[in-house]
Amino acid sequence: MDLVFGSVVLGILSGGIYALMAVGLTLSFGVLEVINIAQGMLVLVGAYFSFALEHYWHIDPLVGLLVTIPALFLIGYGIEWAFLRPLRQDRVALSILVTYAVALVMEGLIGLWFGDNFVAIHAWYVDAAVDVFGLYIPYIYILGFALAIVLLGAVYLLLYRTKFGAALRATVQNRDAAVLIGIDVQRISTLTFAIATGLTAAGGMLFGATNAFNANSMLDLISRLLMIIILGGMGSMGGALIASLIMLVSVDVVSVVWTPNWSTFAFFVITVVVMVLRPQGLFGAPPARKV
Amino acid sequence: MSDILEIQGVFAGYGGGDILRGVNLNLEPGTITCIVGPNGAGKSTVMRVVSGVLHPRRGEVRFNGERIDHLSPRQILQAGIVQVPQNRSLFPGMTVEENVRLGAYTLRDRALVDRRLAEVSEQFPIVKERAKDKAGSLSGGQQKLVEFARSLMLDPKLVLLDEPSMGLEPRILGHVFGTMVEMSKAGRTILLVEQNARKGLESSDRGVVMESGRVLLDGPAQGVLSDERIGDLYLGGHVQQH
Amino acid sequence: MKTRAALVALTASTLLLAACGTTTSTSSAAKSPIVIGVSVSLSGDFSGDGKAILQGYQMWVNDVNKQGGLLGRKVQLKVVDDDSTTQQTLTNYTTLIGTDKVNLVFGPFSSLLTIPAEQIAKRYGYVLLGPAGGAPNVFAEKYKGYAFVQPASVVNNLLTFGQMIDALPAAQRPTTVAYATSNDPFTQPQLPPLQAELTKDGVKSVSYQVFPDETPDLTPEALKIVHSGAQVVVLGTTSVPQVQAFVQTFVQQHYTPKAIIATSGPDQGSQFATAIGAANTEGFLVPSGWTPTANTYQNGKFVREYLAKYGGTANAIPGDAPEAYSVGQIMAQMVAKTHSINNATLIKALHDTTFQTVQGPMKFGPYGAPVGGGTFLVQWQSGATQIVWPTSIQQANFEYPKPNWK
Amino acid sequence: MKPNNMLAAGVISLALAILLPLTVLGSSSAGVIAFVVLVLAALWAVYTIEKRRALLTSLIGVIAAIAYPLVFNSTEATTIMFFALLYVAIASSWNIIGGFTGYISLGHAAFFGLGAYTIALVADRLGLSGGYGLFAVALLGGVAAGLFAIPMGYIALRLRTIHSFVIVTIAFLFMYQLLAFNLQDATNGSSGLAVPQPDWSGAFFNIPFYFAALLLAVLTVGLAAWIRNSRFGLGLMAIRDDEDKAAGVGVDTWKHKFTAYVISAVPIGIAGAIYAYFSSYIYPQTVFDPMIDLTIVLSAFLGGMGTLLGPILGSLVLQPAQQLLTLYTGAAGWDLVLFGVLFLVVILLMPSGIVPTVVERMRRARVQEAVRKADALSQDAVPDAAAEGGQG
Repeated sequence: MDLVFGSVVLGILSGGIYALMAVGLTLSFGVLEVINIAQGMLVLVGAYFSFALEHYWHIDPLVGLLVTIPALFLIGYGIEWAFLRPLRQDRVALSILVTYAVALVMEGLIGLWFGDNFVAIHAWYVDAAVDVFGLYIPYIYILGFALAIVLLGAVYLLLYRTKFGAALRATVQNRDAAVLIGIDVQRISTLTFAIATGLTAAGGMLFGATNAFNANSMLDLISRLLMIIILGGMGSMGGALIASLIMLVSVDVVSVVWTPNWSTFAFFVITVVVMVLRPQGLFGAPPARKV
Repeated sequence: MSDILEIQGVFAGYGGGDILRGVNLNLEPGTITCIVGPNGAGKSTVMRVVSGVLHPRRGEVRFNGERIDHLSPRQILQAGIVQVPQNRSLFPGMTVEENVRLGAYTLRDRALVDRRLAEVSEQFPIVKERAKDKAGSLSGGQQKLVEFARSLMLDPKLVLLDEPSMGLEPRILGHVFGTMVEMSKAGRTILLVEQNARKGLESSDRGVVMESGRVLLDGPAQGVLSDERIGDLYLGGHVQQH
Repeated sequence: MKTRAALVALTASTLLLAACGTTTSTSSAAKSPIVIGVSVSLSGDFSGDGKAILQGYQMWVNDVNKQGGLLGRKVQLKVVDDDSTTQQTLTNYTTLIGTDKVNLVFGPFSSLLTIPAEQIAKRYGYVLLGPAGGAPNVFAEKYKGYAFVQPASVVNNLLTFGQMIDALPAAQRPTTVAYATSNDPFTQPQLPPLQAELTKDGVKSVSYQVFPDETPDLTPEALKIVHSGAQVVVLGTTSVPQVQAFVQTFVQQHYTPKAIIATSGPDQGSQFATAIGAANTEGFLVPSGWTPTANTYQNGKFVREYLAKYGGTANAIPGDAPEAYSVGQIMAQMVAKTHSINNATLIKALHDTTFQTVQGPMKFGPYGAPVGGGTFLVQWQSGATQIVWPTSIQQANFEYPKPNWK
Repeated sequence: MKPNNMLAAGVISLALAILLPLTVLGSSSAGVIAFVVLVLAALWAVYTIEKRRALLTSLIGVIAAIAYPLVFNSTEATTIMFFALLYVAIASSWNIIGGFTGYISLGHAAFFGLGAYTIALVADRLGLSGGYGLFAVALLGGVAAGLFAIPMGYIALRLRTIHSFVIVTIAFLFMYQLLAFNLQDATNGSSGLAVPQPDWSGAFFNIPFYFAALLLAVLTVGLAAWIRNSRFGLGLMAIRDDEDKAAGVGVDTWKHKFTAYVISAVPIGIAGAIYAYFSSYIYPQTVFDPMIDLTIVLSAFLGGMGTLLGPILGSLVLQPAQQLLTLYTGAAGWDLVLFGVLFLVVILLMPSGIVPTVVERMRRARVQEAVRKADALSQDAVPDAAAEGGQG
């Protein structure tokens, strides 16, 4: 097995998993103009749901998605309705605070419910792996990547092949004009946030199957996701996917060829350099709207 | 009553303060009415009140005799009023055709939408010529025409045009205003707000002068144009600026 | 807007009520009890260990009160949460000592938080017994009133592993070893002494990595070890998920070293087994100061009472609890010896005595580093932990080489 | 009596009603609460009665703050207020860029950490021992923060959208934290650095730190007030309102933003150094801590962003509330939930923060009163008071 080859392959596969977590964040930014600090926590909520289903009722995590995705959809719906919709001015700034507070409440409740012990999601496909040129690729990574492609593909179709998608994209590009042509921006916002949160359930399950976690893992996760969506271009779904791959591959490769200590730093440098050369990110639209 | 739109004693504003302070205005069907006035007079706010983006604190707005001042933008759109806002209002990342189709967002009948699209494309050739291009790649004047085209997708009775000349090169202004006159001839009522007062009034039937949230003068466009006080205050200076 | 605000207000008040309902109030039954101030992590990153430490303290208080308390006075704990932050730890110990005027204090979890606690204790001249503050920088503070209540200071933690490897028959002795450690003050200092010893014994280092403690995904680090093909793996881990991350990749890549040891994680009982899978625990080594079966002072009683109170199995008892219990045992012995709860008097008594604890006998150097003692090695065998080294207290033979992952 | 006077009187009597029983109880946490309520009531009352008496208000606030450790001399009370005052300085300083221009930085903790590492490294390399002299070294922390802010501001402010700015500042913070971990030779890595202990101790220990924090807070608030009332400040506010228009009327927006960014770094650097001296030991993750940023933003928002009083008020409420909440409910595990819920309630009820919300309410009441009076006079004419209100 070649070490660099291995880390590139695994980086790409786990990049897909991160994309699933980041897409929700970038979508809700694009449509609602909010930075959802609670996204990291929502990933963990999704992970805990899958864990609970598997641990207490022995429901396979993949099958469990049929329950956890709708559950997180509803949670997202509720969060938007209760906390984001009332925000009128300073949406970006206020959303940081509101969603952080929401994340704290969820962290506290999960801590009370599940305790602080680290848990991990188990399934036969988590530990088993297939041999590819001497590198064993775990099924969970292949599965996660496939799931990411399927779900992101579904979102793509929703965005580009439906009337709802057209309205959503219109809202992203010009919110005021969208109102004037009769788009119910509020309804679009709520549904987008709910869909984004629902997707996060899948990201959470995969995160939980590839890492051990507890409720405190939130802050680290959200900082990574934020870097991903800004590198990809905020609001851009394809950008989130590509940036996830760049992040995971660059971190993994720097870790093996140099040292893990500097790998995250290298990614930060890449992000900052890209931002300086191209402030809208790799795939972001140039800032048409006023800031 | 024969007036298509009646605004009576409207007070409206943001965050507790009023910008409109007792506006009265009636529009006759099939005419072009142009509102002029200094910055902050409340011209655009009148537009927002009519299109339902802003609800008046006091007063009434009637459309074809029906109260509409409590309706949502969507309901007002369905009633037959369309606004073309002053800033660029196309969705730059979507194609011209997608943009125009979105003008009929509130319609569920697909066949009707296709039919309207065909009509509008005929009226505005650019819609057909650049159908698959991103709207953001069009020039300012072209974008304005596409916005007009989009606004006609619902076959509106009343079109609100908020400063269509803004940001456009002088040489294409004639084309834009000509298009507006054609729309009016097709039987649509038009309410126009124009910073370029002379140009706006020249293409209009009626002129309305606003100041400090109230209507100061209301009469035939030619009369307003030739009114000395108004000329000094709002026309001369602005024409030179442009 | 109004409905929303009302809903939120309703939720808030419900939560408030619930919080009030769950707050436990400590009743002061006896006259003038001895109050011991404790600041531990009940929330935040260290809350798992913090809560286990609190269990140990509370068990000791129960035991000592059953025997009539200290100097005839009942003992009472005053517990505050440090939220796993140094800032709150500063506030907490300042409050406990300066404002609440508690008679004695016990230490928090981790070297990170022990230093601020040590600062405050030093400022007021309080004796501070730390169940989990053994990093070199804690001793570098040079406070005579501090003691680290574990059998070996951090730098010596892994040395017994070196001795055990050295003791293997020459034919079986491994030739290569891979190291990976978190950049944590608790783990990082443990590896260099072991590396020096193993190198001296002819075991070659084929990989040495330091990774940031916050990294959740350790796949590349694990791949690098797999790639090195080392026969022995030494992991400087601070938590269960770090061990889990390595093991997951090892399992997936079908790589089984002959021996694997981790500084922290395998000592977390059932939590460890849940995270890496019960079958995969087989053969895992961890340096430890305590096991439930060790024949040390009051250990049997401790284990019985722990299981009676918190349930579970003996192997599931987290190592923090007996460490905290030992803190209490030492305090009791110092008080009994000096007939005083005066901190200045107690500090003098800290240095010239050997104390008996559930972790075995203990003695401290001038700035609180344990002297003479050493850790022993514990190995997971058939789902239970067994002492495999030193041979004098051995419960089972060292299982070597480690069997394949399941 | 005019309605705003009545409100002020109401606030004062409420404050007294809470204050008196608490002081009788005499517990030190009650002291903290009492102090906060007292200062807020004083600030508030004078502020709402007559804006022009701002100087008098500040004087009352400062005198109360000086008297505080003499009245409530328990170490708990002074420790908590030390942190609160430190955050008054930090949040007020952050407000110069975050509040005045609307560029929300979530990376100012980088300057806190730079200040902390500066004092630790300078003391270590020069072999300094603890004493009052180290407070002078703390000033170097501010200098270092200012110097580092120059390239950082240059890069971050090139991003014309606020969300990109926000996230890049977060990236900076994590980069510094990683540097502090990784540059072992200079920073001692994850083992952290010791700062020499002060040569005073015991019950007196907190007092010099308390007054250092107070002095820093007063100077920083003064600096912010001065900027706010200057032409420079006017330019900053214009940027917050509409950057394009500001540029249109001739404000050199780049120079304004950049200067504000660099200035705002300095007091935070000093605060970081004072903190390091107070706590005697620093780690990369405790001084380059994203939680510091969230606390700053929460404080500024709670009080009201862009106002002078807002960050002061927010810090004085939030710091004690957070610490007392953790101290007293943390053991039951409910502190996170309570804190989050309380915060949500405040944001939803007062989305623009306490100060602007109250000012707005009173302004509205005034306008409505004027409208009522005018309506009584004539149906048509509306007095100017309402028109002015519309601009505000």
